[in-house]
Amino acid sequence: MEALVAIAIGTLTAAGVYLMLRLRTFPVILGLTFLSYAVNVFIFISGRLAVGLPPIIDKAATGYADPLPQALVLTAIVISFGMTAVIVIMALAAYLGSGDDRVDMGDAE
Amino acid sequence: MTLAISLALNFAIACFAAGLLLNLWRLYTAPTVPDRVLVLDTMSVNAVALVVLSGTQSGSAMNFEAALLIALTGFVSTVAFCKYLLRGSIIE
Amino acid sequence: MSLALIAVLPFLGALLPGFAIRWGRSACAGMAGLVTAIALVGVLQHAPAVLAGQVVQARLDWVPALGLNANFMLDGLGLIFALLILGIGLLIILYARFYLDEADPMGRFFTCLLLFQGAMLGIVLSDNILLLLIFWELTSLSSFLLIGFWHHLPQGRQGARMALTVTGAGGLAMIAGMLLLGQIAGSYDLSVILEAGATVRSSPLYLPALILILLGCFTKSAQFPFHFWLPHAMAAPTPVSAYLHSATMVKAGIFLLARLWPVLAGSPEWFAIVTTTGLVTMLLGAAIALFKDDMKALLAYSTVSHLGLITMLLGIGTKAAAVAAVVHILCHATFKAALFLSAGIVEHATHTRDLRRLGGLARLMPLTFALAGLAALSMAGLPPLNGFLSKELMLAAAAQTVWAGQPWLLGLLATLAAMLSAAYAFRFVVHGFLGPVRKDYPHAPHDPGAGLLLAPLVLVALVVGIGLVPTGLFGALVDAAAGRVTGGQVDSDLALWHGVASPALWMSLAAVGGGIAVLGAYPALQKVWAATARPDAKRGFDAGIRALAALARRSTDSLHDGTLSRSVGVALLAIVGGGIYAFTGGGHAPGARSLTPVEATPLIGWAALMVATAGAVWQHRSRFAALLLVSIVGLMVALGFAYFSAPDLALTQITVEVVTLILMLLALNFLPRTTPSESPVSRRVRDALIAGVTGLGAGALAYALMIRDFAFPTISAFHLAQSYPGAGGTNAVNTIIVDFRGYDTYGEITVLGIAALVIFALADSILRNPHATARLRANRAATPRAGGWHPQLMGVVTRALLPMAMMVGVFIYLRGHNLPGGGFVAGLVFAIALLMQHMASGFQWAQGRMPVDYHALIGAGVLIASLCGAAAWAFGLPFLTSGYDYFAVWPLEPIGLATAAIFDLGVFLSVLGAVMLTLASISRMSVRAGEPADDAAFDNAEGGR
Amino acid sequence: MIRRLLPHPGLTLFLILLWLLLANRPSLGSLVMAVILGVALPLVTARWWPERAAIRDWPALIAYVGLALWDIVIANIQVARIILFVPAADVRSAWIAVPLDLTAPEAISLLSATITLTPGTITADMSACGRVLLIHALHAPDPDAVRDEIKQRYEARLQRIFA
Amino acid sequence: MTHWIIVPVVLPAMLGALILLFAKSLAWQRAWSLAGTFALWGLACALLAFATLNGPEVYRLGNWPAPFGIVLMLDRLSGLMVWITATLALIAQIYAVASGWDARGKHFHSLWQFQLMGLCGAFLTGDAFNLFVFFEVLLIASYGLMVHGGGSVRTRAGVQYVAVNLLGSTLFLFALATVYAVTGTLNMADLAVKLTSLPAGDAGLMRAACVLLMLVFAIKGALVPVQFWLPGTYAAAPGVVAALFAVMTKVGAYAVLRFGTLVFPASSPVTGGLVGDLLLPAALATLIIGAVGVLGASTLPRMVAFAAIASMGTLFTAIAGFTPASTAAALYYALHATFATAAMFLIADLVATHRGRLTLTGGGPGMAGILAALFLAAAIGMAGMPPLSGFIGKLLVLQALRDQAGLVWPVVLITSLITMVGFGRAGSSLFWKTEGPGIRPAPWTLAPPLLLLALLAALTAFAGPVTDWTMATAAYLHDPAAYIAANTLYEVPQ
Amino acid sequence: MILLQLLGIVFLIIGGVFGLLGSYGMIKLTGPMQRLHAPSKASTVGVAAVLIGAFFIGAAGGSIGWHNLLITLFLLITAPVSALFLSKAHLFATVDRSTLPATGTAADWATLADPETD
Ligand code: NA
Ligand code: NA
Repeated sequence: MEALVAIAIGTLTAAGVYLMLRLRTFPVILGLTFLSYAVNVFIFISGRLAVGLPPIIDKAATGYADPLPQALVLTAIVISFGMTAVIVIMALAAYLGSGDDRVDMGDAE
Repeated sequence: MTLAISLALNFAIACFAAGLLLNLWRLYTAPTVPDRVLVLDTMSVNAVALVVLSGTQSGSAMNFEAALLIALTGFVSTVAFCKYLLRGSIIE
Repeated sequence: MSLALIAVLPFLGALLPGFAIRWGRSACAGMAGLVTAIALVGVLQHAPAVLAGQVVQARLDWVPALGLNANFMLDGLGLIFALLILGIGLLIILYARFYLDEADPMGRFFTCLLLFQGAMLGIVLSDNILLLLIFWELTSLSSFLLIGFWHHLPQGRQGARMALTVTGAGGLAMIAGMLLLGQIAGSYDLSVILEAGATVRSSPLYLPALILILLGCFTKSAQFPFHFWLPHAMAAPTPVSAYLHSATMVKAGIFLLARLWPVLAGSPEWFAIVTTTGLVTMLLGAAIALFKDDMKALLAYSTVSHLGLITMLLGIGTKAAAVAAVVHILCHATFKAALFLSAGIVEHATHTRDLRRLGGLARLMPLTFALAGLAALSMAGLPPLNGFLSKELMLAAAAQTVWAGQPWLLGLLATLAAMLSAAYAFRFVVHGFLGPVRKDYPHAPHDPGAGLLLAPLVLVALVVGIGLVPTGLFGALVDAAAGRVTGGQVDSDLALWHGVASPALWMSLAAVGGGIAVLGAYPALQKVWAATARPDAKRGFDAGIRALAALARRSTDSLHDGTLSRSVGVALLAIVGGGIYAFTGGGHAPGARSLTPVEATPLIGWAALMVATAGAVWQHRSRFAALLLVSIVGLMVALGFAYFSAPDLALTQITVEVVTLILMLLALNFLPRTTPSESPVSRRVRDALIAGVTGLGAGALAYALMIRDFAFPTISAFHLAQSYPGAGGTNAVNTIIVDFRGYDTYGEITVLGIAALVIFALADSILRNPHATARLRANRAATPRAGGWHPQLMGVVTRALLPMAMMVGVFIYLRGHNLPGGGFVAGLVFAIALLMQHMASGFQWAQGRMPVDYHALIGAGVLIASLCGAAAWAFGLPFLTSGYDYFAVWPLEPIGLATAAIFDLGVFLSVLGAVMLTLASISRMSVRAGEPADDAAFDNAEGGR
Repeated sequence: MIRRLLPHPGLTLFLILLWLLLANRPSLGSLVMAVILGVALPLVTARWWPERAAIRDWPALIAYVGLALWDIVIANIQVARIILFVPAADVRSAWIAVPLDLTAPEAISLLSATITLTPGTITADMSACGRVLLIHALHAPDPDAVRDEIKQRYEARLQRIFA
Repeated sequence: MTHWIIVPVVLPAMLGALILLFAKSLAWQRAWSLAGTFALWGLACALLAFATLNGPEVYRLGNWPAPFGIVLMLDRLSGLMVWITATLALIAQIYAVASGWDARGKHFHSLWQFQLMGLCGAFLTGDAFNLFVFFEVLLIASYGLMVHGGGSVRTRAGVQYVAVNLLGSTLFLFALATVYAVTGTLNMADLAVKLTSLPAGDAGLMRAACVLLMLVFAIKGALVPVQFWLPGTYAAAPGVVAALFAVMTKVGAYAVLRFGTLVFPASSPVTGGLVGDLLLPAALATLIIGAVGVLGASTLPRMVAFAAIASMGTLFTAIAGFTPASTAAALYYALHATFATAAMFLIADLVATHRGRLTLTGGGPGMAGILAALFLAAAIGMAGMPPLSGFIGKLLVLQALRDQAGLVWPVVLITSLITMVGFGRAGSSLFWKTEGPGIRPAPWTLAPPLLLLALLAALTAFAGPVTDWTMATAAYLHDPAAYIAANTLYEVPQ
Repeated sequence: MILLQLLGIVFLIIGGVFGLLGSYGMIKLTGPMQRLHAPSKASTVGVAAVLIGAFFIGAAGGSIGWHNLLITLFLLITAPVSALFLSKAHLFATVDRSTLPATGTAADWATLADPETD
């Protein structure tokens, strides 16, 4: 499974990066969503893969998955939701303010 | 008997997993936009089945809430997608 | 008076004129004069000791770590300069009081002047080269303000900027040079460095240090090729020009050459660079001065020339030459100041400085003529004036110097320069004051009042007095100064007459004679001059700066043009490149962990994830389709978490997913539905390459990590071991979240709360923007919509589903500590339930029945979490220390209650509040877009319409 | 007083049952919690359900649910047959308008849900006035028969259940 | 263990929530917020004094032993950064109130308090993942402050700012996960200890993680090549927010310094001189880009933004030395750069307000003399000219890096010149090439920039004691034994 | 005991078949509305059956999964709403309106009615 998960992380990352390099706000936001999937899975695997070993203390359990990365991913998921929400509304504000949903600014002016 | 149960479980799992594969195919070939929403809805229903079946197979109830929430959110997603298609504004 | 106080006095005093201007112009000038006079008295107090050969010192530690200390010293060299700075400063203040116009802001003028004076005084009093550097840079800054004083004139602004740029650049070179010098000498204190000449000159760093320091000196003292800024500095008011050109600013470079003479001079490099630079400057300045028609320009170039002369003398490196330099510093200051002040008087009287439009002023302004004439003759080097004294010494020194391998060449060239000098001095007098009286003056010019005449009068008195009685006070001063320069006892032999055997006498005669001849041939020479092509330094400089600025603008704007893909793309390349570079620099052993076998069902999930991901990228321009595919990705990730023993993650992922989806759909309603195809194939290929490389990196890293074991036992072993006995919960993930790492969660809910606030504030600003609301309405009008607002079936089902979902939320909250769940997921479930109600009944109907304000929920959540954490203080325990116990209430079975549950309640509330505030803020926009309010829970409801 | 405490007694009972299902382990504690939530949650959500559902005949409702469940099981087999053995081209789909005699939203909704859950038919829409349902039948060579069956088998019963 | 260590985090957090809950009128919001910031400042002074007198002090959140729980670490460095934050926040907040910026949108004061919470939390934490969390707290508050008042240019710049920082956060998580996956720990002191005995086969991965972490911090600190976000963001942000952001870039610098001395020191067998070797050229490039930008910028806020980049370049140059002397220089320069940049942003805001336009071309309305004087002083500060502390800071940096003089000195000095020329050109068009009489700004809006400039003057006047302090701090940082010992690390149970 | 297990096995197999049929029907059926039939009931019923089967198996094994019934309930309650919305989406976007029967009242079908009123 390790190779499959690694390929999934790589694919999610690549998808996120490609979309982040687009010119409109919406695909950029989608790209960020993909990156956050990728990184959440990445943090998760830092505790290595375990099947059928949830970190719920139980006398019958034969072992536990590493709970710490799971807790970290929880934090990361929550935070990335907040961040996504903020960038979405900013994109909205930028679009409604100017009628244009490009991400690039033309800063020089 | 346990063998029969195990076989039945595996059969059911295989059915829903195959269903998931068919969903993927439909997703790829979906003729209309609402069809895609339907695919998503079906996938979440199939996912509920898979989660419960795997839980039954391993004798663990750990993922019961996950199944419950997939059922709940699958419904909400479907409604949201459809409302968007129908009205644009999903909370109007 | 302590030297430190003297040095600081002008700076403190600089505040006064600004206040004193309320009491009138005289009070203002008087205040400036008073400060200067007090400082002058302070310096004079130390004069006897200094003349007796002592070095007065004042030491104050400032930044010992840097070697920068507020150490001051006053010796002969410093004394001469201090007297010039303060003495001439006093005269300038007097003159300026009467020179400046009613409209000129006098307070600002004197403030700047005093700042400048203080900076100059600081340079000559510093006994620490870093301290000196500070004052050095301050002269650049304050002269910038003085030159640009009349900033309504473009010449003023340009001249100021040019002076700042050139002297500033030199100053920065000087910084490097001084740091090197200090490094060689082992101290930044001048008194130490002055003793370390031999060490310095033998150091390998000597040459770079020398060049850097000389760059500083030459720019400041307007030496070729940096001479061009000085004439443009005359855009300043005439008193400023007089001050800058005579006693200060340009003399700072000369001062430093003299100051460091014992350390730096005496090497072939020094001789070659300094002498040659001085010589070229002297000749060039003199030649240009001759052909300038503007009186001030003529004087400005003459300053360039005379500074070259002094530089040359310091470069020669002999004692005699050094003495001559010191003498000329003094003499030049007096006659040049007098000349500038006279030029100012002439301009005041005639409203012109153009020598071609002047003439015959001798009869109209006899007093001015007398003063200007004497000063000019001194500049021409005629006896018995002081200019003659120093010129003789100069010519003598030049005659004795071998330059470019020729014993006679330097003497010849010096004589040539002296001749040109005489010529332009004569021209100043003859073309300005002699000849027939012109009739075209706007007003009849006449001598000014005593206020303007007094200052030049005092200066001319010095010109004459020193010339006539060179020894005495003046001689002692020169000896003291020259002694410090040459590092030994000096007994200068200052006299007008050295006998016919002196070659200088004949050279001098030749110069004066030649000068007269040149003036006679002036019309012819002028034609030749006019016909010769000369580089225009100012135009070149301006063009250079403009080109530089344009280049800067182009590179800056093209690099920082607000293109997101550039900043992202470059960052990614740096990430991947940096990561690979670092990785390959260290050892790597592949992991030895046994791998997890592949199973069929997860494989299908994996395939779904990959297909949906690829599809989302492929279809991203159709935004709705992309969102759908993203939902599938989210579902598969959640299933993956469930499969790989992370039920809590699965729950969180599932719930966050749907909330995100609602958010995106709400937003997409106001955004374009599709993304136009606008990037060329090449760009897409490039982006795909970047994406591929990044993905490859991430995947490879993930793989490398997954297949290896931890290098050390992981800290989560403690969490697992202590989850139940220590934190009172069997769900280790939850105990980490609410207890072991509850502080992370504390930050995390704050993030969510802040996010909601930000969103609310932004939505508010959108709704207050008329353009935005107009766009909202137009967008609503343009969107094709189906009929049927809130289907009845949905409305009815929601009535049952809402409490059901809430019950699930309560369930998930309550058991989170022991089994998958917790406050966060519970909050999301509640939010989803409420959002469902919003979708069923519409924003206004559902929101109108909401019993609580979301802001309050967020605030309460964060407060509860904070207070729960802070409650531990009451028990002397750190923030967020949790306690738990089992409580039994008959007939129920005992339940475990942890204070962490209260913390989790804070999490629940803030999550609920944040999600609802976020989505409500966006939903609110549709109201502004023109949506009417629904007055019933759903369509065709009982009692509804 | 009771009305105010229990705005929707049916819902309360339903929620108590739900909690017991959720808790998955019968115990006195669970029951206490179930009652607390069963009372509290309808109170909280009553603001979004201002009216009271008027169910006249509870036993009939339970019987109706049983009937619907049975129909769901049986009719599923028909759909399986259509999907598996009827060639796609031979599937006779039809739109059917079902005028309603029911007026209570709860009743109409229950009918709509039953129609959808029993295989072969889907409630696709409602008229804007709320008096007619639009049904889509997967394979209905005789649409009128489908309509009549819906009205007789389900709507008639529902009319008895709801006031 | 003193509970006061956590208060810089909890106080603003609770205040932010209380303002949200109870302070409905702007006047009350201002009163609460100013009082809170003032209290924070007082506390910061006390904590700095405490850290100076007592050495590093640990605070174990939840009473869990390190490295299992999260710890806060108060030491000279974190104390200094908290003090800088509180000082700047207090002054800038006065400006926000005086200029009315806080009334131009919703929730300014709550966001401000949360911003302070995030900053203090990031400086005080001794846990790598918790650093991420507080990065996010400070970032999300900064997003809100950055787009405060709205407007399409500001929000579009906001989109970019958020997007780049989200990329940064993602990278941060990748790096942290790698660190954890290799070492099994998140406590910074524990990491420092474990890296000294890391198996050779793990070194490559750890080095990669190190570079990724440093890049995260580089993004915050606007280091080349990840500086692109700064000009647009700072130029578009409200002036007072840009002023507060002067401390945001320092978060990046702080983190580089902390990790570069504690976890990845040059003596580390894993990373060796990796951090310094990569940082120095990047820092010099930053300096160049910043200075060129000052000369080339077409608007005043952009010019100041580039000056901020240049100052970060100087700061990172000093940090890159990773010697006690260079670190001491960096600390001094950080103090200077924060206040100077903030002052410049406030003054630029005043100037832009009075001019009614942002471009640097001449011909604008007259400017009050006091504004010109303030601008001059701030420009002197930014260009590192005497008599303000920038000059001393620059001398300290040059002297500390004399071993690399051939590379560092020319860049530092020439960029100083370019900056000076840039400010000279701008100043002469803004204040000299004007028409009409100047309008005097409201006195209360002048007080904050004056206070900041007074801080620069004080930093100059008391450069001796300050540099003594920074030298002692640098010596402490380069010998992390005290920091590690304060954590009292426990072994993982078997 | 055996009975419970047998019931469980039967339900599992029925559920599996219906689940698969739901997804298969979605591919096989041609009209958009036809495709909707398959999953909205077959899948729902399939899952319900599987859940009930799991409940029986659990009950036989001594760990009764009452909550599986809860999920079943959830699905049964929500499926009609999902189907309604999907139908409406089809009515709005893909269905030929001329094939629809008349409502028999003054009002049109809600989806086709004027979006502004009601
Ligand atoms: Na049906
Ligand atoms: Na469904």
